[in-house]
Amino acid sequence: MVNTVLEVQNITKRFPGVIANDSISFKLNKGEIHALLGENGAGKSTLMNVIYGLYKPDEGQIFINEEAVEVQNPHDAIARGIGMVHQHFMLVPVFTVLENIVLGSETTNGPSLNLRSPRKDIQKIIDQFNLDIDLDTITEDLPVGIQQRVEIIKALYRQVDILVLDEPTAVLTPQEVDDLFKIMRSLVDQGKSIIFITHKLKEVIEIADQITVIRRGKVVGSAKPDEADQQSLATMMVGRDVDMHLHKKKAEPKEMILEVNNLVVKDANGNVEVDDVSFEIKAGEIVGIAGVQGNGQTELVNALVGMIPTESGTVKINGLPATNASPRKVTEMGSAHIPEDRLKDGRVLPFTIADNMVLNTYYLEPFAKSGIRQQEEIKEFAVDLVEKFDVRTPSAENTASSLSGGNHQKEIDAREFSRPINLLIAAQPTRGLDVGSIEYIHHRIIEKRDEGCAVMVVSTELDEIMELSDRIIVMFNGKIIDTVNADEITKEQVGLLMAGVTA
Amino acid sequence: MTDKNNNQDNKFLKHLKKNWAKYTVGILLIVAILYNYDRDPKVTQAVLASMVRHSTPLVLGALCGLIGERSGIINIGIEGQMLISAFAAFMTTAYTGNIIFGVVLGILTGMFMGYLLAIMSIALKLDQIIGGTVLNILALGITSYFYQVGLSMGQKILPIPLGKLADLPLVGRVLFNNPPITYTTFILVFVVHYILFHTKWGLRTRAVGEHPRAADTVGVDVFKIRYVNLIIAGGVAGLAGSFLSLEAVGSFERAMTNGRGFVALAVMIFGRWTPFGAWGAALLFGFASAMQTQINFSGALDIPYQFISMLPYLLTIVVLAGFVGRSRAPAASGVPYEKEG
Amino acid sequence: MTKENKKKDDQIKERSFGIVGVIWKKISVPLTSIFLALFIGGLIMAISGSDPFEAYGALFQSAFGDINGWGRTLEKATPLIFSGLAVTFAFKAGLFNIGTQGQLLMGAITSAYLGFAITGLPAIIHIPLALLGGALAGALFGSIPGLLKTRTGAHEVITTIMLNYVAINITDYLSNGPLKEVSSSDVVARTPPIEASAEIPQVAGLPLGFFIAIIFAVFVWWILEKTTLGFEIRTAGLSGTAAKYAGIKVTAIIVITMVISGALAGLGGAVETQGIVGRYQPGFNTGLGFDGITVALLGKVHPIGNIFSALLIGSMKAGGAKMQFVADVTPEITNVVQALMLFFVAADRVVRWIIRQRETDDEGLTLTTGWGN
Amino acid sequence: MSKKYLLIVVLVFALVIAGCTAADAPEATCADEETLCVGFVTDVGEVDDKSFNQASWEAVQEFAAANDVFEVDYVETRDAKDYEANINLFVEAGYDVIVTSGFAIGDYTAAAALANPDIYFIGVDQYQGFDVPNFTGVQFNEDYSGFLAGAVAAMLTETDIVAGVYGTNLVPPVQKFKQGFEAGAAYINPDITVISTYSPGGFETGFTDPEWGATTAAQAIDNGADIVFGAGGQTGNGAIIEAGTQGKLCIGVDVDQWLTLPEAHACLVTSATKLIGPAVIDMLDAYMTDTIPEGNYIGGAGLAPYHDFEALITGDMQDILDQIVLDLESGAILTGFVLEE
Repeated sequence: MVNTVLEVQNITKRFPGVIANDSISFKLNKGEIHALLGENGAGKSTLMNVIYGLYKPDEGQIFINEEAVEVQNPHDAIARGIGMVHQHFMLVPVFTVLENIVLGSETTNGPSLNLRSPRKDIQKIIDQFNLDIDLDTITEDLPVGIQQRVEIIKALYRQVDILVLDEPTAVLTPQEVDDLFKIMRSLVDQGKSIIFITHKLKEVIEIADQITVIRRGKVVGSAKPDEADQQSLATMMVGRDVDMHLHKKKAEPKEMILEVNNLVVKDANGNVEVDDVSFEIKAGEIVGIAGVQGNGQTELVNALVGMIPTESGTVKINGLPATNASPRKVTEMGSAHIPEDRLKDGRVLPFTIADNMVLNTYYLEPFAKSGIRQQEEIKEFAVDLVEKFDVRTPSAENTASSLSGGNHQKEIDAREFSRPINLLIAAQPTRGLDVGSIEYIHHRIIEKRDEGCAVMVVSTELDEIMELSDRIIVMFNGKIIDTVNADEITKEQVGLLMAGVTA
Repeated sequence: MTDKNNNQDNKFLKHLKKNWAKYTVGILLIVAILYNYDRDPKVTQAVLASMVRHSTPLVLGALCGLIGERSGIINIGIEGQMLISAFAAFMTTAYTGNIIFGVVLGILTGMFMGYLLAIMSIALKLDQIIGGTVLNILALGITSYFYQVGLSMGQKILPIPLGKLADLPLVGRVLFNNPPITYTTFILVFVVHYILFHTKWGLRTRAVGEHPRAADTVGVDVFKIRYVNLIIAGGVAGLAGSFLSLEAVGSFERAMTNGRGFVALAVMIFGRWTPFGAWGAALLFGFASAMQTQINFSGALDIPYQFISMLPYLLTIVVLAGFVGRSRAPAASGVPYEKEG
Repeated sequence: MTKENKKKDDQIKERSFGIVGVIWKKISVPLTSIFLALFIGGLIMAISGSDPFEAYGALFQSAFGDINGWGRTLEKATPLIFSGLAVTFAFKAGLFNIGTQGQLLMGAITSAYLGFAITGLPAIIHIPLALLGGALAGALFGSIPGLLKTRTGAHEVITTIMLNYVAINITDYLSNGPLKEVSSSDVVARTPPIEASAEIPQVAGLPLGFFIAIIFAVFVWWILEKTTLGFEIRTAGLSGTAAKYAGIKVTAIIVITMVISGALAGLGGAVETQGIVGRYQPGFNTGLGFDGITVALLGKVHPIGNIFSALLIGSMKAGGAKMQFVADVTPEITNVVQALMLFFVAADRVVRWIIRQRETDDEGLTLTTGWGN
Repeated sequence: MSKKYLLIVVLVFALVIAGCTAADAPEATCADEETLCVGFVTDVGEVDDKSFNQASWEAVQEFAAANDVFEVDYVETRDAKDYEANINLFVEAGYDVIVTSGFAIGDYTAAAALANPDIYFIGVDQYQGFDVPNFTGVQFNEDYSGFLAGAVAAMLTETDIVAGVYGTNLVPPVQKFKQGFEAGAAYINPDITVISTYSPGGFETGFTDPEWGATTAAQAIDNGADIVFGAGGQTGNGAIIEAGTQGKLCIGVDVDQWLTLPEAHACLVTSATKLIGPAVIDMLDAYMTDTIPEGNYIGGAGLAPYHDFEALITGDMQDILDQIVLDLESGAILTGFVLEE
């Protein structure tokens, strides 16, 4: 018997200037993983926010257990059995895991907060679904994958039957994705239903029971995973044929650009984050740094570009010493850095796009002459880049915060790629981007390589590493566990290395 | 089992390692106090009792500030809240002759000021520094404009010795022979700590101050938490005002807060946004103030008195720079919350 | 009236309101804010039995009625512009400088010292020299919280508050001790008067200091908006990590900002000493630094805005006594008016609603991004 | 839509401006030859400061009530830089006599006197060293009354510890009170302990911080003092009230504080006064009869009545005090006042 637990009918949601959802309908059955597939900006998140009570729909109706309802707010949604794991985790960083889970559904003991009995209940959930987590850890100290688990437990603790996972794999390593899928399976096995929002085709085929594809706010098709293939889904999702594979020439490594010897980096508390790491990158090759999030890659990048100090070891760029060089020095040595957190690190949101385009070259001619900024030059430069890199904005004088989605990434790429560089350090260059944008960025990275640039790509997306890299360095626990040529190793082998398993 | 024990040992060691400076200073202080008490009980008592008196309005002001900031609203209007409450408390007492009415009205006035700040920073989304500044200037203007000459409230609030406790050596005079608002302050430190860290309301408050969106998504009413907390915090500032006019002085004078609201702000940050931290910081400042007076009393230091006068301020800076260092404010404080959609 | 006529009528209206309309759009909100604040202040006066028209009339007449009034208004506004600029400048780097009062005092006493201790210089050298000394003293005093913050993490809000009191005591000591004026008839704690060559003169009855202040306001605006240093400061103020990424030495920026902020406050003290007081005397600079916070906020944390907000507050200070003299109204009512002005200027949404003006997508005023680190 | 409102705003502004031109008229009559107008400019502070400003202003009013004075008015100085402007308000309005109050205003009074030979200036607490014919500086021997207060304190203390809580040392009168008090106490009892301190607030808060005064007085009492001499505006008042609350004795300053500070009735034995009011009235009367002494005038200084504490002062004590008064005047006793730095 098919039991529909959630149905949305003709949901329409308009924002000034855009129709985010245009008469969307779909059904979620009990015990089903229903994938909502669509590019960024297709309207998936808006739809989920409507279901979750964060937005009011302009038209349409939601049915829960075949009963028409109006979800007032998230609290109401939870009460009706809908839980949501947001793409940006809704966790209080300084709280313990336990505190984060009980927040909003606290039990009390007289006036006091009672954490004892929830602890037992939560432990039960943890055991039941094999979630393995320490409830007393401070949340911000946890790796992303585990934080996501906290979100799932949060929902389960509220006894939801329907779980909405918004791009849950975007930030996960392959192993973590596997773990997540296991958890999802065990959830549906025990009677929960899941809405799985993603733009990753492969995952959809792997895990979903039913697929609904959304494009520009409309449902453009649906499929069963066993009837669909990646290519057809991609075409449906993007609205045109997509080249799924990168075509790149074989690398022709030339002179040495980056040399790292015995590098050690410690964090503020003295914990070793990067442990005796040595490697080199030559002009004309792409080296991928693979590894599960939190194994020292972030610190490695930050140390290389001068954002954090190194403990010991040496770094050379173009044969010149660059150990503990300032970010500016590193930039001036001809390197570009695409930071991991694009919203926070690489840009100043209240500034204009033009100012962001010169964020690390503002002091150089022609943007400044003897300490005085040359507004005209900056504007000209920015307008040019906006056009060249297809940054979607009415004007380069608009603030960076007005940009949407992938345009943030394009803005940074435009700035970093526009300089003459011979070293490109890209951290998670495509995180959270849609297929079209990923395709675009990958091509640009390869283009840079072919121009003779040494490229270091740090990614937790194994596919990305496999596709882009000429050589792959796998980090585990702050150490380089192995360095391999990309065409001599399978994805599965890299995955094992990332888990710390050496052959 | 042993593993767990080990773990706990480790935690303890880690804690010690991290806080050794605090503990060392604390132990040294206690030793020094006891030594002095042995040598000159009267002066030691006098200094410590004065320390408590100096610290009371600062603790209350800091509590007001931190309740607000813990829920995400910066409050630099403590000075104004205190001043206008002191005024209201005094006027009420002068007209009704009833000190309890005065205290109640002082608190209510503080709450109203808190409500004003809440409207400005939550509903109107004014910059919170502006909201606080508005309160400060407004309070100064209103109290001076409506100040009346010749009013008298009779006797100010008297100390209530707590039975036998008050006869204890040293602590008796310092802790257990105080007027009621001072006792209330002691209790409030514990109460605010308890509420912040051991109740549902406190958990939600801290969540709202750190990550309001997260709190919102689990059904916590961000605005309600902020409103209520700011009003309660205003009440605490109101109590501080009542303390100033009814308990400490027994009269109202224009601008009688004399910057205490700002020092309270410093005390709050110094105390890392925790009630006990604020208490400690206020006591430190109070101790330095009392020492400054005592040095002048003793006439022992023959240097221009302005240098002695700098003592509390310099000591605060030195301790802050030398021992406390960086502190982390609640992440969302100062940022107006916008609901989605 | 036919339709066509009405249309024509509308057109005429449009045209006649053309330029005025544009200006009105710009100034309607601040103007209405001022008006509303005055109105409510007047209401309070009326309720408490005073005549608001008489009071405001006296205030206005005293502050702007003649050249003397203008002179005093500008005199009052001058140090406020400087302390407002000091606060504004620090805000731009994300720093809350509550210590302008202390920096201003240090500047004032230093310029007084240079003003009386050095003799025989021509004014063209002596005036800028003493001003420079005041600026340096303020800068030095302002650098302390900057250095403490970058070296030890000590929060500038605490250190600047504490240093205010330290500055009061230092200047009290100096003016009552080593720098005290020695004369048999005079026992007040104060320095000797500065040399005539250090005095900033009046120009046609107006204080030259005010024009110096305007030059500095423009200069500060220029630094912030047009120079790379300003870019660095604003970047650091908005995002520490982005600044670091951009190769900006955030710690250096914090110190530089506090130095410049302190220098501006110190200059305010120096201009006050050389232009108005003529010596250093304790109690003569009370509140000038603290008012800088109000001035900066009322000026929307914009260097040029500071000039207008300082004039506004300055006029109330200049006219307050006359208001009391003529209308028997306690001048502190102007504090209430100031608070309301600040409120309405910041709550422009409320004001727009009142005057039924459509919201522009003018960015709201945001200066606090928390207490930072 | 907004244009209508523009018109309204402009109209109302026009009204406001029109209002101000009309506001000037009534003041004009002071300029007439036959009318007598007396103006009063305060030192920084208010006319109702329960201290010297108030005393002068009340004297001016009293004089006006007894004589045919057309108009009296006051202006409170908010900013020390306004002394000149505030005096000029009266000058421009054609006032005949202008009384100014406070040390710091002296220079400006003299300058105004020079510029306006037709107006007579009386400067309270000011030394007239300028050789201006139309300016009388009134001073008081604060050290005399301080000496007497010290003697009273020394005679009444049971603990042999007496305390003084003072404003700032930046103004000579406070120093004079302090040194006189200490000399007087030592004159009665050479072994007496006098503990005292100035406020750390300088001009900013030195005279306006009653809470600091109260806390400091409490600390002094904890040190064993049983008489508190509070000399420093509101700061001193705070100290006095605290002494009363704790059941100790206190001595007021400047004026008979029994009359200005009813809260002090519990403890106020007497006040070390300078007879500001009588001096001002004397001067004004002398002006009326053209007998005003140009240059300087030393007003009276002494002890205020004991009021409810009459019984405490025995006949013997009063005899000693009377003798001191004579000796001070004859120079047999010197207070030893020297200006401190």
